[in-house]
Formats: sequence, structure tokens, C-alpha cells
Amino acid sequence: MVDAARQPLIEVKTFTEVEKVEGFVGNFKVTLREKSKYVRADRCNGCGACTKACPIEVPNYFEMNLAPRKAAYVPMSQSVPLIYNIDMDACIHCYKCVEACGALEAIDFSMTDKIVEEEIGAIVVATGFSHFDPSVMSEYGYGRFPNVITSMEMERLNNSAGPTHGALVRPSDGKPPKNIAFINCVGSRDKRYNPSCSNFCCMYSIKNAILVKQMHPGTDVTIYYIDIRTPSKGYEEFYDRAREMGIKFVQGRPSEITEDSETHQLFITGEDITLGKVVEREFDMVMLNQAAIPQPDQNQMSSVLSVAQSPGGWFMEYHPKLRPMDSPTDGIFFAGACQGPKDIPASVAQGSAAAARASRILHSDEWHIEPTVAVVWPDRCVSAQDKSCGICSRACPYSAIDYTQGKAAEVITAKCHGCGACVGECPHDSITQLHYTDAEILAQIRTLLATEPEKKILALRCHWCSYGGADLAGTSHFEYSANERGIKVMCSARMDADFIYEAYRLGAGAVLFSGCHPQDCHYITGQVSGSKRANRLKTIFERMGMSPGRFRIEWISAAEGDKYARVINEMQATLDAIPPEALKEEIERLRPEMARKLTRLPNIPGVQQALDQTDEIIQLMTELHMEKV
Amino acid sequence: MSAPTDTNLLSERVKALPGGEFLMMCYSCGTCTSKCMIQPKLDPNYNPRRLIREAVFEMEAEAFADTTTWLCSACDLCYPACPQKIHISGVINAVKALAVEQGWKNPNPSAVVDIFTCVACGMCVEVCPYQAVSLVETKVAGRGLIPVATVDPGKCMACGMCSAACRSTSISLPTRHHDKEIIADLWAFLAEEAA
Amino acid sequence: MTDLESKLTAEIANLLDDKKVDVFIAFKKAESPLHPQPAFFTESNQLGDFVYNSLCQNNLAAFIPRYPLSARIGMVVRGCENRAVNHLVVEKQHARENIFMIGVPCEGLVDWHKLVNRFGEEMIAVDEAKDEIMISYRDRQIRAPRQELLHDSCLRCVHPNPLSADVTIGELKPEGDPTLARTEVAAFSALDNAARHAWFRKEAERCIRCYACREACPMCYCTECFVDHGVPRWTESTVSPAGMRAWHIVRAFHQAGRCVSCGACERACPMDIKMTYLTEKLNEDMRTKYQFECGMDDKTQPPFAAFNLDDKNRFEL
Amino acid sequence: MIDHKPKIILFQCQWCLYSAEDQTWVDTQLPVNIHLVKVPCTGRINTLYVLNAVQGGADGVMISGCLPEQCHFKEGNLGARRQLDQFADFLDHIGYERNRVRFTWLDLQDRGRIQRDLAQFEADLTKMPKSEALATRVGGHHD
Repeated sequence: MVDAARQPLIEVKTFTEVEKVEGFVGNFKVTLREKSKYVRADRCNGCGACTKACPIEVPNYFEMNLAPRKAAYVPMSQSVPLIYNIDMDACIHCYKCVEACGALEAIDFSMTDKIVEEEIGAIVVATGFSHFDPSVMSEYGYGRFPNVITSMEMERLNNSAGPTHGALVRPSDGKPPKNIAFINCVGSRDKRYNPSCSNFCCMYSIKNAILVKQMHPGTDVTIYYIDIRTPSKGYEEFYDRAREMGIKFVQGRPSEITEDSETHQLFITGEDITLGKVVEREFDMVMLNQAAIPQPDQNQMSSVLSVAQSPGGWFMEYHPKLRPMDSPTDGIFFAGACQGPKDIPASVAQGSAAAARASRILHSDEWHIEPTVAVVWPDRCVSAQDKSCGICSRACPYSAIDYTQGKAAEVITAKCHGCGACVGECPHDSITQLHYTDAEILAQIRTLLATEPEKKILALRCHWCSYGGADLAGTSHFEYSANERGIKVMCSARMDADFIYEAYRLGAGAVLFSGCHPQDCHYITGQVSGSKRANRLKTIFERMGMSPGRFRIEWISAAEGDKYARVINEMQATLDAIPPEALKEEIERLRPEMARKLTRLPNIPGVQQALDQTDEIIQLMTELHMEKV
Repeated sequence: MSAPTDTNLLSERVKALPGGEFLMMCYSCGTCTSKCMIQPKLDPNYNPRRLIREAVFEMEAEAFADTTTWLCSACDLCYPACPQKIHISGVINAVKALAVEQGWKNPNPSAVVDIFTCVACGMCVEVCPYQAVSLVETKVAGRGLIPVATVDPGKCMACGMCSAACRSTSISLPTRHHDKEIIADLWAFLAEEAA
Repeated sequence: MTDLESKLTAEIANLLDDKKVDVFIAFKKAESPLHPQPAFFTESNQLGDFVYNSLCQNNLAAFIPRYPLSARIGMVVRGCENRAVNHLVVEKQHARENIFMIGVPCEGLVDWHKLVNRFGEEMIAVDEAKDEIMISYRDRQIRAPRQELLHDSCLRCVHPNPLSADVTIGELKPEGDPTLARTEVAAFSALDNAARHAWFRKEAERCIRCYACREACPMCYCTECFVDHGVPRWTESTVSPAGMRAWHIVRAFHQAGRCVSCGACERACPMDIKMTYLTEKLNEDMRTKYQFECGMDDKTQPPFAAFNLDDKNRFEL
Repeated sequence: MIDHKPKIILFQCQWCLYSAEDQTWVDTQLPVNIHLVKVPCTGRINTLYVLNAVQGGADGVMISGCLPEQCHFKEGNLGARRQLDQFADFLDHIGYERNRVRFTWLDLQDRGRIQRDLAQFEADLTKMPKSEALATRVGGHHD
């Protein structure tokens, strides 16, 4: 950190909040709020005279509130840059610090927050994680029993620069504990709080246990765990070393900590899984290894950066395996635990990778993006005819469409990720998506349903999840109906209602509308608009009197090959259950209604032409096929 | 194609019953067992976690014979503590229901009714936390065919609420928790103290 | 025969003739003019003895549990008897559809203790007009206001009208004042502990264990009362003061949430023990703690048949 | 201060003492003037038990059970609360002091509380006269 601060090309801004991020890759405009420290950075030399003079003491957050700090302070001695700070919530305006600072005149009570705008090429987000508060788990008594502490408090107690100067003592009486227990998975792997594993706690508690053992050899250390996870290089050896040192490992999650209210001794009740017995053990001190959770303001940050969050609240990466440090927004990268619980080696690795990814942008004069971007036909856009619309702009999860009434909507190509949500939503068919134009998809539909359409199941699949699911079903050799015909689009948001009407007009037996699970959408909110549209269509078809099951909505992830196969087979079974005559009758009955919904179709540029060509090709192919036969 | 589920498997049958749905989610952390009071207080062999394992591994005979199946009183202390949100007493009840279906009998004592004094007021039916008591037409010598309280031993957990609510003192628990034992014990102390 | 009596006779005769009921429980004349006695009419020609007036002291609902569930019973009911029947239905002692109730709004019962104390024992007939009681001797007749002769529990009565009778004869009376009903017991509760205890000892001491209260009470229908139990012997069954106290405590407590405040126990008591001081306290608690009044319908279970997490908690002192 | 050793009947629900230490103490080391009656649940306690204790000359009755929502039999303690609380109120109504019947709801985490509660109860009872309010002839009706 100190090195980084010394680099002439690195500017460290502490106590600064990101208020707004505009623009796109290589051209971000970031609004920052530099919070006032009431100490002028250009004058403060970090001598600490103000702290000595300050008469106010408040709990020190950095020391987990185990020690006091002054109202004039630096958060920690390694702070970079080493500039003092006045805590205005605690300050009583005695101005003793001003006196102490003297001729330097670094303290300035008239300072206010500064709003700064910066031109930024790439952004690396490394906002870290926060800790689960175990006091909500009443069974462990944290907050009520003084000798139940958290891992962070343990960390400070064990630290030679900490509040006790490294002496490990019981908070209740200040005596060194002889018998310590560590409890893992406090609030993690727990569906009541955080279902996920916090990744580093196993190693972390082993580390703390070893530290205790090394510094206080007489201490008895027991670790309660559900599973010990040592998946990385050297980790299992570390675990071995801990056992060698005499640290006891008990498999079993304790259900209760009780306390003797006079001696403050703690009693842990837990089943020892290997014994199959409930055992109560007595301890002087218990440390809870609490879960890692997203930062409390992670949601706010996510909307400032317009990046998605995964179900647990962490920032969501572009792709879990292939692009784990990229955000879905080009030019924004993640490093460390803001994207999910990570230990130090993994965070460092990701940080370096993110920096490398960011520098690619900074070193390029031009930037290549996926070609599947949206394009507006300005002459078809109703906004250009001075009608109020803006649907595309609202549908875009990336705010990549500029909409002003009186002007045709305009796609900011660099920001467009190619989900096609705008295309799917536009009621006037004034936008198209390159490589996924209406003409192309309609031509595919026509081809796939060229022969015996009533037997076919047309599956509309999104690129990221359902297509992957279908792919996995194939590579896993799950058998499913051969009548399935798939079409890939980038996102369920692109699945235009017209496609489905057209499929039924052509006489398709059944249509599957599939995409990612909610929250898993690779286009932030694409799945939401897709799902809304699909449900609307479902009601329409129900009202038309379509047999239930001929239109099906399913969210299938790339890992759910079996589900894909099952869904298709179920659809086939539903289709088989309808007598052919009845199906034929139904298709004929609904055909005019579908056609009525598609009157505008030939007006879309390229569609008529594409369909004519398709028909020709189908004709040709059929003839060829007939000849062969 | 995904494997067809065999509905004869114990785990599948447990999962099909209410409360048993999340059976397979157990990662065997032991919280339920250590939360439960039965092991330390009543039976050292009691272990809900083991019963879940037995159900998961289709050990039907073992599960039905397991003391856990029959002793759980569904107090649900464990349920809010389970990190996997498994309704443990639901699982145990499901196993118990399957055992009863196959003719297994509850080995534990249940409440006994004195049919000669029962007046079928239905108080026991109302207070029973397990819906184990019902009024059944029974032939009682000297009283004819009359409704009297009848205890389902498959459901009764012998808590004694029925007995405390009974005004005609017609229902009690067997052995050491019988009214007469408790009263005798009480008076033995009070008489001895005075002497 | 009063107007009311003839109306009732006609109604009952119809019921019996149409075989709508197997038995009709009402009152008939007895040797003493002060004590009409319960009668069980099975034929309409037995109704010549029928009588119904303010001297009919018993709560006829007390006879219901003695019949098998299938018996179709007819009854003349006042407010309190109607409530007693309701609660007996709640406790499954009879099926509501097998009970035919002829309701009569109640003017209040004349307390024969008060009558005898005031007018001596020589009276030969007692008649009633709207607000007056006429006492006939061989040679003269005295009138006294009804209100002064009413039984204490009738003075406290809140619901004199039958609530769910199948037929109601006579004009409905206004509901009683609940606060008035509670003043007496409230005043007693306000006494200090020692005074209450002294009172209780004095009352219980007079008890001669005749169990008339038990027999008169519609809610005491156990085939074997707890006092008669051999093993365990819950309490002494001899005439010892402590045993008496125990009897009165448990008798009253077994009425908690079940007492319909008819006062039959007190009227039946030959020793004039004020038993309603005990049951009214419990009724009051049921009202304030659980908003429960016994017998208001034939569905609601008494408070002790249920429990609630939000019950007023005095458990931890 | 009246000098006597009060007789106490302790009705204990067999589940309410969570710590083995407390249970052992109650099972084996209760002072001689305190008698333990273990019941499956406080819901098991018939009001007649309390009456018998009082009539037998017990100076106080203590009932220890589990907290609401922690009852081993789902809601036995709630049923007990309704009946026994009312019974104690009723006893008070006829002159047997309310504070001679005491309830404790033991939280799982209240280690050692039963000893403190009993000591407190005993101290309170010692200050009150011996209970003769309802006492019957001693041993008059035990079988």
C-alpha cells in the first residue's frame, strides 16, 4: 500500500465515495465525494500531535471496539496516506488539536465535502466483505456472554499492536484462557442466515488456533466444525500441522453455549458426530468464526455501477468460469471478496488479473465488443415522429439507449451488451439486433417447422443457461424427444412475441420458452422482462383456448441438462396425449388469430425477403429430398 | 434421461410425507441431536441425526426399530436450530407413520383410561397436543355402549395433559407417573416431615 | 293455573302427543307449596300436576346427563338453564338436536330462605303477580315486592332470557347490569387475605357433606366424583374441617369456565353456604382473562380446554 | 422473622433443567425440607396435586417448567399456565397466599438458576408464618 501511494501514476483517495458512474468502457465519467477530514492533506505530516491533544475518547472500530481512540485520529497506524482525521460526530469543538498543530495549520474546521468528477478508463471494484453479526443467533450468546468473541476480536486480541499488546485474555476477567473453543460456520452454511460457505473460515480458524498454540503453548484448543475444507495448495498440510500440535477437532455443530453467570465459564453442548453422543464441554473462552457477508452498502454500490448481484448479494461476474474477474459491464472489473468470499491468495490473484484486464483497456486506442449489438431504424422509430415512447430505453438493463422525444432512439454501441431486450420489447419493430434479426430468427422458425409442424416442439433457448442446459443434455447423452427443435437467442428478453405467434401460425405442436433462473440472468434484468412477456403470452393463449401444455415456460440453468431433457419429454408426453384430430382442429382454429397478430411482420425490413428466400430453399430441398427417395 | 425414482425406497416414502421433504438436505452437523433433551434425559441411544441417516440409506428395519422414531415428542426445539431448515420432527413423524402402517407398535407407555368413570366430556380430546385421544363408542360393563375417551398409542407421547385436565380423574399415565404414585410420594414426604 | 302455565301446558302436550320428545322435564306440584319438584312427563295426560313459577328452584339441565345421548328431551328453560344446556352440549353430554327447549324469560327465583325468614312457616300458598309476591295464610294474604325476595344469584343475573330456545314464550326481559353482578364478589376480593380466609373457614366449617350442591349442579355429572375415589384418595371424605375445605375448593375449581351462575348449588345447600362467592370469582376471572362466559353458545370450549401463547402471564413471579 | 424451616414441594418438569449439573443437584442434593416430584411435563400437574401438597402442610409449592415455545410436549406448559395460575389465584381468593405457589420458567441458558430460585423462595417463606391455612390432619389420608 505504501508502495502504491508512492507511485506517481497512482492516486490514493481515501474517505471517498463513488456517487455516480456514467459513460462506457474507456470513457467513464465518475463522480466522487471526497469526504471532509477536517485536516488538510497537503499540510498534515502525520505527527499525531492532534491525537495527543484531543480529550475525547470513542470506541475504536478498527480494534473491534475493544480499545478507545480519540476524536482526532488515524484509523490505524499503517494508514495510507498517513493523514489525520477529525471525527465530527464525537468532536466537542474544543480546538485543542488546532493549538497542538500550531504553525502547520493543517486542521481546518471549515472544510466541507468535495464533489469531484474524474475521467476514468476502467474501474476495478475491490470493496471487500463484511462480517455476519452473530448476536442474532441467540443460542451462541454473543453479546450476552463476555467470553464469547468473534474471529475479528480474536484477531485484535492476538495482535501485538492490538489493544492488549498481544496478550490473549478473557474479556470477563482479563485472565489468560486455558481452554479455548473455536466454532466454525457461524451464520454460514446456514439456510437461516447465509446458505453459502464462507470459503476461508476453516483455514482461518486453524491459523488462529495455531497462533494461540504457538504463543501460549499451555492452552487447550478445540475446533468445532461441520466439515473441514482444505482444498488449496498446502492447506491440508497446514491442517495436519494443527493436529500434530495437539489442536482438537470435533465434528459436530454445537447447538448451544451456556454460561455460568458467576464465573463466566462457558459450556458448549454439541453432538460429537464421531461418538454419536451429545457432549457438554467447558471452556474459558469461545471464538465464533462468523460468516463473510456482502458489504452493507453493496446494493447501493451495485446500482451506482449498474452491475448485477448474485443471489447471496455479492457482485456477479460475467461468467463464473471464463471471466471470473469481469463484471457484466465492459470496463468494470472485480478483485477480491466483493465478488464472493475469498482468501488472500485468491484475492491477490484476482486483483492482479483484474489489473491486467483493466490495463488492456487503458492501452488500447480502440475496443472490440461483441457484434450482437442493437441497431435502431430511425425512420421506423415513433419517437422520431414526435410520439411519446421510450420503451426501449426503459427495457435496457445497461442504460445504453438514449431516448429523447422528437428524436429517434439511439443505441450507445459501446454500452450495448446485445441482450436484445429492447428488440423484444419494441412494439413498432423499430430496433433489431445484429445476428439475431427478426428476419433471421423467423427464417429459422419457418425452416424448422417446414414439415409436420404439429409434431414439433419449438424450444426458444437463451444463450447462457437453457442453451447450455440443452448442450449438457446432449453431451451427457440424456435421451429426449427427437421432435425438439431449438433456436438460440442471447437472452429470454429477446424472445419476441411475434416468434411464438408465427410458430403457432405455422402449426407448431408446442413451444418452450426457456431461459436462466431469475437472479442468474447474464443481462442483469433480461430474464425479468422475458418472464413478464412469457407470462402475458401464457394468459393470452389460455384465453384463446389453447390446450394447456402447448406453451410452456421453464427456467433451466446450464447445469440442468437432466431438467432440459425432462421438460422436453414431458412436453412430448403432453403433446402425445392430445388426439391428432383435436390438435389439428385446434391449430386450424387458432391460425387466423395468430395471423391477425402478425400483420405488421412483412413491413419489418428484410423479413419478407428472408422468408421468401427461405420458402424457396425449403422448396428446393424438398424436391432434392424427393428425388433421392 | 434422469434416473426414475423408486417409490419403494424408504427415503422416497419419507420425502412424500409432509415434513419429510428436505430429508436429503441433511449434512449431518448434529445440531438437532445436541439440541434435543431426550438423549441426556431419557435415552442415551436417542439420535435424530442417526435416524435421518438411516432413512437416507434406506435402512428400513433399523429406522423403524430406532428408539428415536418412537420417542420424539415433536417439541420442535431442533427445527429452528437446523441450518438446513429440515423439519426434523416431520421426518421422524413420517418414519413413525410408515412404521405404524407396517404394524410396528409404539414401545413406550401411553395414557390409560378408566372406562368405568369416564364421562366423555371431551376435555382430554381438546387439550391433547398430539390428537391422540378421541371419544369412541365402547361397550362398558354396567354402562352399556357409551362413548369413552380412547387413546391411540401410536400418537400418545405420555405427557399427561389429559390427566391434568380430567375432572373425573379417569385418565392417567402408567407406572411412576400415575396419579396414585405421585400422591403417595407426596404424602410419604409430608407425613414423614411432620413425624 | 296462570296464563304462562296454560300456554306451557299446551305446548308441552303438543310435543308429547306428536312424539317429538321422549320425555319432558319440568316441575309438578308437591306437598309443600314452597317446593315444586322436578317431574318427568312422558304422556300429555300427566300434565295436570304441571306447575311453573318462581319457586321452581332446581336447574333442570342437571338431569340431562342422566339420559342416554339418543333420548329426545324436552325442557322448560330459563336463561341460566339454557346456558347450562348449551354448555352440556359443548361437553358432549347430549346432542343439541335431541333437546327441545321451551324458553321462558326469567323473572327471578324466589328464595325460600328469605321467604321463611320473613313470613314464617305457616303460609299455605305463594302466588306471584308481575312485580309482587302474594303470600297466603289460612286467614289472610300479604303482598311483598318480588325484588326483595329474589335469590341472590338472581339479583345478580345478567342474562335472564333464554339464548337459543326452540320456542320462547313470554316477553323478553332487559339484560342485567354486569357491573352490578360483580360488586358483591369484588367487595369480597377486596378484603385482606386473612379476612377472606376466616370467611372461608367459617363457611366451610358448616358443611355437612351432604353433596346437595353436587347433585343440584348441572355441571357435576361425573359418574364417580373425585372425593369418592379410593385410590388415590384425593381428599378426606370424612366430615373434617380440612376435608370440607378441600371439597369446596375443588368443587368450585372444577366449575372454572363451566359455571353458568344459576345458583342452584347455593339454593340446594341446607346449611346456606355462600358457594357463589367461590364460583363467581372464577367466572369473573374467566371473563377478564379469556373473555369467556359459559353457555353463551353450544360451540365454544371452556378456557381450560385451550391455551394460548399470549395468555396473561403471571407465571414467573 | 419467624424461625422455621419451610417445607417446599418442587414439581419439576423432567425436561426443564438443561444442564446436567443442575439436574444432578436437584436429583440428589436437594435440602431435606424440599421434596422433588418429577413429572413428565408441567401440563401433567393436576390442580389436585397442588391442593394435596398444600393440605399436607407444605409451606410452598414451586413448579418449574420450560419456557413457552420450548415445551417438550409442544404446549403442555401453556395448558399448565392456564390451569395452575388460575388455581393459585383461586387459592389466594380464599386466603392461601398467592406467593406460596411459585412458578419458574427455566430458560435453557439459565445455569444454576434453580438453586437460586429455590433459595430465594425458601428465604421468602421463612419470613412468612408456617402454612396452616389449609392443612389437614397430617397423613390423614394417604393410602
